[in-house]
Amino acid sequence: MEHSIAVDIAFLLLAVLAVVAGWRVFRTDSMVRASFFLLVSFIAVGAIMILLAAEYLGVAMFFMMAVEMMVMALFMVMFMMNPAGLNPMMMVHQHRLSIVAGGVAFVILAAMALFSSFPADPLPAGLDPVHSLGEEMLGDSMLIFESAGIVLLATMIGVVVLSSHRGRYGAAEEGSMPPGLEPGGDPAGQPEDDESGGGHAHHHHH
Amino acid sequence: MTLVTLLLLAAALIGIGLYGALSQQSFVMLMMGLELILNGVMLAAVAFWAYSGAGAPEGQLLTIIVMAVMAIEMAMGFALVVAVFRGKQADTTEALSELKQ
Amino acid sequence: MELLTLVIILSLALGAGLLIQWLPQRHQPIPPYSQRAPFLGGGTPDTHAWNRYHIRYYPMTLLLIAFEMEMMFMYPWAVVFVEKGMMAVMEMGMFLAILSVGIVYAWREGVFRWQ
Amino acid sequence: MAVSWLRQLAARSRVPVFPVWGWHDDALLARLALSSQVELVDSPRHASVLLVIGEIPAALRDGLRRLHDQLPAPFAAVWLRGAPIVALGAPVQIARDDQLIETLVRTHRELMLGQRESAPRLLPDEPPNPWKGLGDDGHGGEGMMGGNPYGRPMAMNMQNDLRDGLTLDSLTFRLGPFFPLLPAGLCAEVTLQGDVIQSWETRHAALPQRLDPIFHAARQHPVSIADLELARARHHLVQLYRALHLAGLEHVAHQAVSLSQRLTSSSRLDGLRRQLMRSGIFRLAAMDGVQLDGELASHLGGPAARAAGLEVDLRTNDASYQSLGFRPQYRTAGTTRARWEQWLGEIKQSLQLARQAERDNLHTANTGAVETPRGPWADERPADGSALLDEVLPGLEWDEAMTLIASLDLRAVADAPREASA
Amino acid sequence: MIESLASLLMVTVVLVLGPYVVAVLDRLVATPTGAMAGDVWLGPLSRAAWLLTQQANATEAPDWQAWRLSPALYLALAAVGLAVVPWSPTLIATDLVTSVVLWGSVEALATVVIFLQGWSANAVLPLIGAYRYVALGLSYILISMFVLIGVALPAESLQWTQVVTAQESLWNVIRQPLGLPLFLVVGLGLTFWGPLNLADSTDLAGGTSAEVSGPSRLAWELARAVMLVAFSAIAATAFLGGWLGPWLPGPVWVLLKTLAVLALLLWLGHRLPRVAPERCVTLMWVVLLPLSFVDLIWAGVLALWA
Repeated sequence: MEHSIAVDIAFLLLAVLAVVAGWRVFRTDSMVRASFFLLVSFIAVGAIMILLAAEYLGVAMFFMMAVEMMVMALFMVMFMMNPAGLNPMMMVHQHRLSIVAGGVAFVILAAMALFSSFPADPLPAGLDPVHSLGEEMLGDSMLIFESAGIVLLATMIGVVVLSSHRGRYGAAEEGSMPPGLEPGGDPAGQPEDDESGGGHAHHHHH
Repeated sequence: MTLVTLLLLAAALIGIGLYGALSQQSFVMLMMGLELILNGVMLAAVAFWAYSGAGAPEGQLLTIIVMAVMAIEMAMGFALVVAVFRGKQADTTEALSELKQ
Repeated sequence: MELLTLVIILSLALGAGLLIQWLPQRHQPIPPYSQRAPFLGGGTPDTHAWNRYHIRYYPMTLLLIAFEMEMMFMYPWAVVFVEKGMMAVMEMGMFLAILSVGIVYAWREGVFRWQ
Repeated sequence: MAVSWLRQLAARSRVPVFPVWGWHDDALLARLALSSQVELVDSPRHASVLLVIGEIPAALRDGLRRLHDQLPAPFAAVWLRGAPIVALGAPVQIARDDQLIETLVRTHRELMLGQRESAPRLLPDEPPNPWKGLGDDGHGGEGMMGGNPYGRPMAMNMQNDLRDGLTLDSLTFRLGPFFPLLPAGLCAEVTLQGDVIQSWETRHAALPQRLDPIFHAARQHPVSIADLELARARHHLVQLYRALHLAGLEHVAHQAVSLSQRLTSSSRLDGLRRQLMRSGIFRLAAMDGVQLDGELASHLGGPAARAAGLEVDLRTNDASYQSLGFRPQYRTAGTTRARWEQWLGEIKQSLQLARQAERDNLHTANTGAVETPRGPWADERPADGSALLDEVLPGLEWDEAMTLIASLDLRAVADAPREASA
Repeated sequence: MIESLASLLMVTVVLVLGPYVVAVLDRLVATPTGAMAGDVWLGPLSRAAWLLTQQANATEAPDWQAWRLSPALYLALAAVGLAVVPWSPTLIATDLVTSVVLWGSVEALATVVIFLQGWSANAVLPLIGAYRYVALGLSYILISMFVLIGVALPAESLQWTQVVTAQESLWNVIRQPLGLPLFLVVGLGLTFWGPLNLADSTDLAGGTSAEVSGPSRLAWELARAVMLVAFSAIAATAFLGGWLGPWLPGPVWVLLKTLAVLALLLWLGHRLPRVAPERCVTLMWVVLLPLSFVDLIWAGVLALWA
C-alpha cells in the first residue's frame, strides 16, 4: 500500500495521542476525565483505521465509543466517591505486579510483531470495504450476524433484569424499594404503586 | 505506517490496558483497562486486514465482533455493578468476589 | 486529500473556538472568590457540586449500548440492501423484531421512566 | 482603535439586566419585559446591570451582596425606589420610574465605553473555607473525602437510606433570596439527590406583594367592578407571563405581558389561549405531577384553592356580582395544569364580568371583604404560603418543582397598595 | 486541488457568516410583527461585542481544560458536519465513503461535549443541565441512525453525494415522509433548541451556561449556531435533494434549502414549550423510535420496489 509522507506523520501523531491518552486514563484523578481520555484514545485508533482504508470501522469507532464512554462517565459519577478527583487519590492494588505484567505483555507482543514475518498481502485495488463487509455479513457469515443479534437481545434483557429498579426477578428487586427521603420516612417519588406515599397525595406523572 | 509499527502501537495499548485491568481496585476503572486491551486488539485486526489479509472481509468482521463483545461486556458489567451495589454499597473488585459465593 | 481538508477545517474551528476565548482574556486576572461562588440566587452551597449523582435514567443507557451495537451492523447492511433483495428484507425484519422485543420488554419493565 | 470600535458596538447592545425585586411591581416588570432595549436575564453571569427595586430587608442583604459580587466585570448596580446598601462607590440611583429604561441604557453604555468604572466587589476575595493543598498539583485536601479542597468540603453521603438502594451523595445548598424562578425573598435550604428534591426547608418567606390599589379601596368603599376585574385579570396575566417564561414559550409570554398592559374590558384572551393550546404545552410539560389537595390549597385560597376543587370565592356573597350571575369557576384536579387552566378561565371570566359591569356601571356591594387575585381578604390579609413548599416539593424533579412554584402565588399581601407608577 | 480549496473556502465562509444568519433569522422568526426591526441587523453584532467586552467567569474549582475546550470542540464538531455537506457533485470538502456515518458520529460526540460544558463548572445548576442533556442525547441518537439508514437505503451507499444522486427522481422528503420530521426532532436535540433545550433551560437559570459569561459564552453560542447551520445543511442534503434543482447553480440551491430548514427549526423552537426531561426519554423511545422503525421499513420496501 502506497501512501504519502502526510499519512506517516498523521499516523505518528495519532499513535502518540492514542498511547498518551490511554496512559492518562490511569493517571488522572478525575474519573470523568479518565473516561474521556479513553474516548480520545479510541478516537485516535479510529482515525488510524480510517487511514488504513477501513472507513466504516474507523467512523463506527467514533460513534460507538462516544456513546460507550459517555455511559462510562455516567457510571463513574454514580459509583465513585470523589468522581471529579478534587482530592488526589490512588486506588490501586498489586501495583508493582501490574506494571510488570503490562510491561511484559508489551515486550512479548512487540517481539512477536518485530520478529515474526507476516505475509504481505495488501488490500486489492478497487476494494469497497463497506460493501465487502455488507456482503460478508449477509453472505458467508450470516450465522455470526444472526447470533450476534440474539446475543444482543439477551444482553438487553439481562441488562434490564439486572439494573431495572422495578425488575420482577428477585435479585434486582432487592433494595429497590425506595426507602423514603428521610430515614424511616415513607417511600417517596415512586411512580405507580404508591399513590398515598409521603402523607400527601402526590405522585409522579405517567 | 507499516504493519510492524501498527502492531507495536497495538501492543502498547494492550500493555497499558493490562496494567490498568490488573491494578485498578474499582470495578469501573478495571473495565476501562479491558476496553483499552480490546482497543489494541481491534487495531491489530484492522492492521492485519489491511496489510496481510488481502482485504478478506473476515478481518473487518472480527473487529466488529470485538466491538460487540466490548459493548456486551460493558452493558452487562455495569448492570452487574448496579445489582451488586444495591446490596453491598461498594464497587471494588473485592466486593464482586463475594458475589460468587 | 479529503482527510487533509477535514483536518484543516477541524483545526480551524477548534483554533477559532479557543482563540475567541483566549484573546480577549489573556490580560484579565482570574475573578475574585466572591464572584466565583456558584450562582444560587444569593444562596450558598455547603459542598462542591461534583458528587455521586443519582442519574435516574441509567437503565436506559445500558439498553442503549446493546441497541447501538445492532445499529453498527445495520450500516453495512444498508449498502447491500437493494442488491440482496429478499434476504436483506428478512434480515431487517429480524433486526427490527429483536429491537422491538427489546423496547417493549424494557418499556414494560419501566426502564424509560426515571428511577 | 480596535478596542474602542468594539466597545462602541457593545454599547449599542440591549442591556442585559438581572432584576432583584424588593417590592414587586407588575407594571415595572411589564415595562422591563416589553422594552426592546432591555433584556431580562436569569443568571447574573449574563447581566451587565444589577437592578435592585425597592427596599431590601436587612435579613436578605447578605444574599444581595453575594449576588452583587457574582456579576462579571464590567457591571453596575442600579437602585430604584430604595437606598443602596452601604459600602458602594458611585451607585446609580433612579428617582423616578419613568427614567428606568433610560438610566439602564445609559449605565450600560457608560460601562461599555469605559466612562464608568465597574462596581467594586462587596465581599472579601477569599475562599469560603481555608484550604491547604495536598497531592501532586497541590490541589486536594486530605484523605479521599476529607479536607476542604478549594475551600469547600466534598459532597458526601449524609444519609445511608436512599431511594434506589445505591449509595449516592446528596447536595445541600441554600437557594434564594433572589433566585429568578422563586418569588423574591424566598430562601430555602434545599437538599438534592441527583435532580430530585430530597428536602426543602423554607428559611425566609417570600416578600409580600403590593396589590393594585383598587383591592385596598374595595375594602373602604364600593368600587367599579369593571376596574376591579381588569386589575384581577392583569395580575393573573403577569403570573402567566412568569410561568410561560419558565416553560420556554417566550413568544406567548411576551403576548401575555403586553396584553396585561393594554387590557380593557373589550380585550380578548382567545388569541393567547389558542397559541397556548397549539403549542401543546399541556402534553409536553410536566404539569400533572403533584396534586395540591384541598387542605393545602385552602391555606392559599384564591385560584389555587379553586383549582383544587374548592368552590370558595368572596365574590359569590356580593349582591352586585350575584346580579351579574357570577358563579365561581373551579377545577378539581389541583395540579399545575389545573391552575393554568384556572388562570385562563378566570381571566376570561374577569373580562366578561368587566364587560357586563361596564355596561351597567356596576359597583361592588360588599366592602368588608374582597376577593383579591391572591385569595380572599375578609378579616385578615392573605398570608404567606411559602412554608407550603416544604411539604409539596420533596420527591419532585427540579423542572417539575420549578413549574409547580411558578403556578402558585405564594406571596402575602402587603398592607400598603402598589404605588401608582409614574 | 482547486476543488478542495474552493470547498475549504465555502465551509469557512459558512462558519463565519452562519452564526450571524442564525441570529438574524431567529430575531425575524421570534417577532413576526417586526417590533424590533432596528435591532435585527445590528443586534447580533452588538451582543457579540458586549460578550467580548465582558469578563469570562470562573467558578471555585472548575475543570479548566474541559471548560474552555468544550465550546471549541462543539464548534469543531459543527465544522466537521459542514465539511461533509456536498455543495455540488464535486464541491465537497470531505467526500468520505462513510460520510453519513461520520455525521452520525458528530451527533454522538456532541453529547459528550455538551455534557462536559455543564460538568466542568462544578456548580449544581449546570450539572443538572448536563445530566439531563445526556438523557436526551442518548435517546435521539438511535432515531437519527434509523433515519440516516433509511436515507442510505435507496442510495446503496453511506456517502452524502450518493444520497443526493439517488434523489434525482424524487426527493426523500416525499419518498420517506416520516424522515424529515423525525430528523428535525434530532436537530432540535442536537442543538438543544426550543422544546428540547434541556441543557440550557430556563428552570436552571441557563443550565450548562448559567455560570459562563463573556467570550466563553460567545464561543458556546457561536458553536451552537454553527451546529444549527450544519444540521440544516445535512437535512437539506438528506431530504431536500441537496444541490439538485433547476436554473440555479448547485451551491445556491444547497444554501437556499439550508436556510429553509434553518428557518423551520428556529420557528419550531419558538412555538413549542420545553419538554419535561422525564417525559422526553419516554417520548423518544416509545413514540419516536417506533416511528423511525416505520420510516425504515417504508424506505426499505420502497427501495426494493423501485
